[in-house]
Amino acid sequence: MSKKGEEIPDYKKDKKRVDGRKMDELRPLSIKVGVIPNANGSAYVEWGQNKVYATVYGPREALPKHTQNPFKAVVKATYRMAAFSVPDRKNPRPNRRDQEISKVLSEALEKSVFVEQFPNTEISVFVEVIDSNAGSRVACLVAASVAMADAGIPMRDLISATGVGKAFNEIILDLNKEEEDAPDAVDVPLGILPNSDEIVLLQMDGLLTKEEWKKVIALGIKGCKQVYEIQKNALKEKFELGNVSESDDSGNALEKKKETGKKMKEEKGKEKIKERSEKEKKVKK
Amino acid sequence: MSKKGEEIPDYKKDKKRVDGRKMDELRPLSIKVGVIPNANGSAYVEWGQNKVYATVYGPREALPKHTQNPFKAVVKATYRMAAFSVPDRKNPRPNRRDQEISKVLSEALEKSVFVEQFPNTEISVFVEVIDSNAGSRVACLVAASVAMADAGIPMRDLISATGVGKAFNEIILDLNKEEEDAPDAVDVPLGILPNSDEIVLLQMDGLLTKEEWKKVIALGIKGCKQVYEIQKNALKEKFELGNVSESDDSGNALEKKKETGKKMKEEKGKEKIKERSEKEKKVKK
Amino acid sequence: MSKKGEEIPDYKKDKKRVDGRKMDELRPLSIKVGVIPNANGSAYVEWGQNKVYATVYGPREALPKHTQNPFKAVVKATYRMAAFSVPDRKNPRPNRRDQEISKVLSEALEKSVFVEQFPNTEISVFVEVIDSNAGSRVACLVAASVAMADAGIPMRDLISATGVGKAFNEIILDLNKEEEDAPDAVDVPLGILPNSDEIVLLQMDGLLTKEEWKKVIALGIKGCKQVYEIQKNALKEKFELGNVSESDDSGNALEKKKETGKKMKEEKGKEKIKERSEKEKKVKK
Amino acid sequence: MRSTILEYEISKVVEMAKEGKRLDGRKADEMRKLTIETGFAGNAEGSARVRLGETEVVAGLKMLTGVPYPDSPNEGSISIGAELLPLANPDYESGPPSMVEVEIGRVVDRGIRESKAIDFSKLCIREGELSWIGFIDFYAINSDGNIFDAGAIAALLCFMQGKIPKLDEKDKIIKGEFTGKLELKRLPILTTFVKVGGTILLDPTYIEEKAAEARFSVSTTEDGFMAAMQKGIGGSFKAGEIDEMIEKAFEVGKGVRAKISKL
Amino acid sequence: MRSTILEYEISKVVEMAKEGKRLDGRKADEMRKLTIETGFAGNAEGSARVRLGETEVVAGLKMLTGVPYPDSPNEGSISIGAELLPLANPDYESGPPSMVEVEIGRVVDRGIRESKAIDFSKLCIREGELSWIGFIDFYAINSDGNIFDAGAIAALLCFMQGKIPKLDEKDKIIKGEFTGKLELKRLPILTTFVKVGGTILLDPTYIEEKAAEARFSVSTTEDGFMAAMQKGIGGSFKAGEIDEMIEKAFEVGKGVRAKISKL
Amino acid sequence: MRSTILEYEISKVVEMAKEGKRLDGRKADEMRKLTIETGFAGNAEGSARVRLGETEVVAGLKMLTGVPYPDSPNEGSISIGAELLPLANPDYESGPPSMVEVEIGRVVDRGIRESKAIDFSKLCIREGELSWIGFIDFYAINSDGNIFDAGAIAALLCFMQGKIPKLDEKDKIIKGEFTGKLELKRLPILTTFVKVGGTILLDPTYIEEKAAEARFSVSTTEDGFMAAMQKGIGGSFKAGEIDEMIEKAFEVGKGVRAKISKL
Repeated sequence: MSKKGEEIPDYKKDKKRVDGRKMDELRPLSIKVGVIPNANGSAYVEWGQNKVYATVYGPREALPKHTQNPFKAVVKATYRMAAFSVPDRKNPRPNRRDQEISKVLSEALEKSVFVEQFPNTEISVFVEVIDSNAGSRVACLVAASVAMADAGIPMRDLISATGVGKAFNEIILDLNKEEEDAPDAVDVPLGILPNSDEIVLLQMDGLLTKEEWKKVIALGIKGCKQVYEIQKNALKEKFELGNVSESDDSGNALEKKKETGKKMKEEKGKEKIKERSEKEKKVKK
Repeated sequence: MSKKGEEIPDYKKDKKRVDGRKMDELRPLSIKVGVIPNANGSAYVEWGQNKVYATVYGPREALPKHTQNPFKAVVKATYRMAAFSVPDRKNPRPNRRDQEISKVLSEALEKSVFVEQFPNTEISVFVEVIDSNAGSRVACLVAASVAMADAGIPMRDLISATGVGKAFNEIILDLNKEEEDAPDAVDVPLGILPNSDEIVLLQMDGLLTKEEWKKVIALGIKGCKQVYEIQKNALKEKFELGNVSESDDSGNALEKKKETGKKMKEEKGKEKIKERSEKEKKVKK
Repeated sequence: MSKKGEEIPDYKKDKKRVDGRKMDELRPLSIKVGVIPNANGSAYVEWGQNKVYATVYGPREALPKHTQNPFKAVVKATYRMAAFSVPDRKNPRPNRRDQEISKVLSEALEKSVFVEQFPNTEISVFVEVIDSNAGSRVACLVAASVAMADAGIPMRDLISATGVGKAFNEIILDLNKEEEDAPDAVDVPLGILPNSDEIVLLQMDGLLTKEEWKKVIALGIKGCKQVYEIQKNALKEKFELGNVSESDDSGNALEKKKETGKKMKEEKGKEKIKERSEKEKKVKK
Repeated sequence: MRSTILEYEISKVVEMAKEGKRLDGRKADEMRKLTIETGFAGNAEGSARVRLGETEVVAGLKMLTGVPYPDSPNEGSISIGAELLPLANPDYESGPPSMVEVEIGRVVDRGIRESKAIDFSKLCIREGELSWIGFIDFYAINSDGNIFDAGAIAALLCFMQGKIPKLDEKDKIIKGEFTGKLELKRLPILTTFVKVGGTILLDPTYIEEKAAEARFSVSTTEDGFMAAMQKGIGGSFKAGEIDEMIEKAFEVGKGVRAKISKL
Repeated sequence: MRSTILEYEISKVVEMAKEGKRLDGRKADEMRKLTIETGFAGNAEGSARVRLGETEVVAGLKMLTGVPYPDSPNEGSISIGAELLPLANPDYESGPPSMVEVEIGRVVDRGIRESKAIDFSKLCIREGELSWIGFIDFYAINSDGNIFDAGAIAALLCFMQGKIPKLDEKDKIIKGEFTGKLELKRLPILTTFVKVGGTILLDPTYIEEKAAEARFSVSTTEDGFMAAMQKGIGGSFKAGEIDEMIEKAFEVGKGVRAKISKL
Repeated sequence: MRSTILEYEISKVVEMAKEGKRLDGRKADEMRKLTIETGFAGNAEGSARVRLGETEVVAGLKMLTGVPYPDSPNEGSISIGAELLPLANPDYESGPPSMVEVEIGRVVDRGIRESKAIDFSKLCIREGELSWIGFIDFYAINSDGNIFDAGAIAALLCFMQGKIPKLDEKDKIIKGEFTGKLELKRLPILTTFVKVGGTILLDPTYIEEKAAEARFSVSTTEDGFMAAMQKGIGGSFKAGEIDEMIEKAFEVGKGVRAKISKL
């Protein structure tokens, strides 16, 4: 909701956004990999005002047993917001929005992972928002996917994600809160596998024509690719590949490094599963 | 509570009820059998303004295992009201009334079924009220018993049920909401096995003398028998026994037909149990 | 909170307390043993206005299985207050205070029992407060420990407990509600093994200097020893040791008696465990 | 699943009942010893401890203020709840109210409420704005069957003592000061039977409840009314059996009433 | 774990889908028969029963008053929830709303809310003080897939009937009296697809949902807008596939709208 | 049940502790490196990230308005809660607050509350009508033991920043505008010890907590007071051991206070 008494901006006319960005410009995005020593993989993302942690535990034996799938690993993401991460204090109990986001994140992540390699296991992903300002779910997906790579879990591709949509009469990338509250706001959380442009996360709220949609999806995919570069750099930094030039075949180098990391972790992972199988259920804290 | 400013009726004097019925007259009752394809047995009942669905699933392996009884099937009825089925929106969470009704319905149904034939199983009965106006629990019991027959579960007898009691100075059958709110209202939900007059559901609220009680129970049993006829007809319709005359030995014919249906379903049931035993727990939706 | 308009007492000056007690005097304390026939051990304690029941069930197989400890019995105390036991009606749902007290009571009791003798079992302790006025948790610990002895569970020692602390400018024993609400109130629930002075329960709220602390702990230990005598007498009464003189070696006699009781109960206990092992889970009421 | 020992005891109870006998030597229509004690809870506006044989129940009353229901703006209300403490029986578990607890609480509540023993209009403080709600909570302390009747007597005893707190000018309750007492127009007594092996047994023990085919409770008053009935458990009764139990319940009610009204 | 039979059926559905065929003989882009019925619930301010093949859903509207949100003091609101009754499918269980139910409810809610079909400012009674909230609850009665679209149509039908209750001088709802009706500016229709064996299937059955790699729902309006989208399940779509489904959804929406707007 | 590896590590920790040694090379009475960071959360009225070795905790403060308690009409209040996120340790699980979380939250709360560091009367807005409640929620992000002390420091840092929001004429909080700050009269520091193999260890790691027989926490202030104590886990302490720990805690408190008061 734009504040009363203020004039509503018109981006078509103004040529720049309320926070000074260009229409196709992301907010500042930084990613740190491996920030949580206890986890198999982790990442911390600051994206505009959003600040989120993501961890990956697993693959570990899925418990209780009836949740096991004999054909693949179950990817279970849990999205939560700290009580102080929103303007009004958030009730600590997960609400319907938390549950829906957990579900769509789980489903998006599943596609990016070779789940077939780990039957009967669960890959647990926890994302925690400690500050927010529009776009926390895509920030979480970006963090979770990097954490998944950090955990050395064999992946088809990273997931790159961004918000995209419409506000103040223009198609724009990465809406902030003020834009999300515009009278004509359309918000599209979008997540793709950047090497194949497969869409794994897609939601939309607000009124959009077919023509506008085509612009939105094109801009969104373009934005995801920018995010992808930042994700790759963050992973490189963690795995000390600073010497590989980004422009030529960084992707491959990254892949190679990830291969190595993967193998190590995989073995660690398998051992872990064995260990866990001995227990009936993990010790309740 | 009768509305203020209005004169309170006196049925002894008026000789007819607020909705024009005679003292011993049921509200219009219609029963449809087999309305829910997914279920092993089902029924839909409209009784006055009440509208209820009932389904039967099972006998199926009782889970978790500690709920199994090695001597008999557990009959577990669950009574719920749709949020919009009452004048004020009902909170979706089951309340104490829902739980008590679920309990007395389960207990009433148990007596009507040869539970000994299916040890370690559960027969799950779900009843859902989608519109109501006094007497929804007996409508549910009537629907559930017909659904049980539809499921081909071996039964000692159908259960026929009705409300009965007192209002506005007279003993009456099948109270509606206005009567239930009379200053001298007594409400007696009654369910019997109509071929043996065994009482399987009985509750009472309100002040009644022993003499009045005798009239109430006699009228109630009479009402149940009327309900029984409608139940039998509904089952006949489902099993296409339209050609059997109701007056002579419809009961037997129904029994015979039910036999056949029963046998089919029983085998289906057993298969089902086997199937389920392979699973540890049914897949959570 | 002392009532408005009233003068705040000064114990240093007054030399006696609001209820007439001396600074180091307990409120009247009475203990009855074996009051709940269904339990393996039980006690009823009246301490000032506090009235509490305690029961012990077990050692019995710990369920669900993942709660079992292969090296020792798990002691699980559950502290609850009846809705009418406090000035304002208490919500029946256990609150955070109930949970914390349950935890510290469990941990205190564990030290007093030879838990190593009963691997994979649970010793369930339930304490119920039916009236209260400051100090209900220590009353419960006193009752629970006596109930534990009554159950014949092999014990290192009884636990004796009392409140101690500061109010109205003086270090005092066994604070009542008015004292707990003093402006300078400090409340220290204290529980010890009286034969070794080992501290098994200790909490403190309020401002206390190191010098005051030394006085508090000394007075508290002294108070616990008085409680110990009453506990021993209550147990003696139960086991009809009325003829043993208290002054000489009552402790030993009690030990002896407890030995006997213990042996009986132990065997009963083992049988119980066997019995329970046959079930997957105890029948839900 | 039930243990073998329990199964054995149950079958014994059934066999004995067929001959009109009971494990504890009582006659089929004999009640256990009833002992009562009141006023133990200093924080309650009424409290009672009731023993029926080895069954022990404690109950307390808290009077709270609330806003009257829109459809009865000049009435207060009551609320009665039962809790089967894990303290009271190794079969009981902690957790949200079980269906058994819900049923006991509701039957005891209706037995009193429907008798119109308490004039709800006297619980009104200011029409449409403020009224009293009498909360009774009762707890099984030792459970040897028939928590229904023990709880109903305990609840009734609480209401009989029922003190009405004084309110200050801001409608806050002043602790320890009272303006009067609840008045009871009737003393409804709940009486419970089970059918075991075809025989009707009054005031069942825990093992008799386990052995029972069917259960029946009825609340009776001194002026010849029944105020609530409840059939429970998976069996059935004939109308004649119901009549017999009603007859007996009036007799039992008279005895219990004589005992409690002396207080 | 899923049973062998289910696994077999799923693999059959996948095989058929690869050739553009379906178990029930439909074409890939063919919808099941839609039947609708309204106004059955006397206690509701709008009610509907929707059948989509063997899938059956009932929905009802209750209009309640509430305090407006601080940041929109002159607006009312709506709330839509889905419940998959254990009645409707042997796989469904009782309990708090599952994630599946939450997602269905929220997608149906957004499909209507975001279309701005309902002018929330018309639901304001007194600015900052009192406004209407339209609660829709819908229930799966028989579930054979695509509860999304059946529920969305049922919810929309309820709003189309939506009666606004009359209030007395104390802002209490007067039962059975109404001041007017809700007005809908648009009729948004939710349309759901799944991808099975690489083929897009419209209006999936339960077994097709089980066999699906990915799901996509989009709400379309008569004036050329999309109002909500949701991709679900663990697979992916290409942008071109999304475009195709959008195209088809507008066509389906037109047909459904024609049918329901006759009421 | 605990895994064999864990059991092995625990026994090693116990053996080392008997000789006054620790797995990470620290002395028995040595604290891990403390690093702090504040103000990261734009939506909070105070926020802090505290690291104690590998343990990381984040905390935030939200100031909300509420009605004062009847027995303290001219006071506001605080509320502190701990959450051990499943993010932070493979042993942690989602769900309602566990007993461990409840205990941590309550001990941290009392350590600050009972020190009277915050003058609750300054949180009153209008007597008997409106007051401030300061909600602190802290979360374990990586848990390597001693969440107690890390959380207590983080909570204290939040209060030290504590901005008091401005209210509009309708008592609604105006986002981003503030009238002042919380004032702290003391800086109470919680200090936690465990006893392992008979040796007292300051600032325990996760594995040391697992190996511990008993735990003790005490909150100390700059003016020589202790404000809260808590003994935990199933062992015992002698009075002399308590005295030693108190002595050490005052020393630790001084160091931590010097560090945080620089902010």
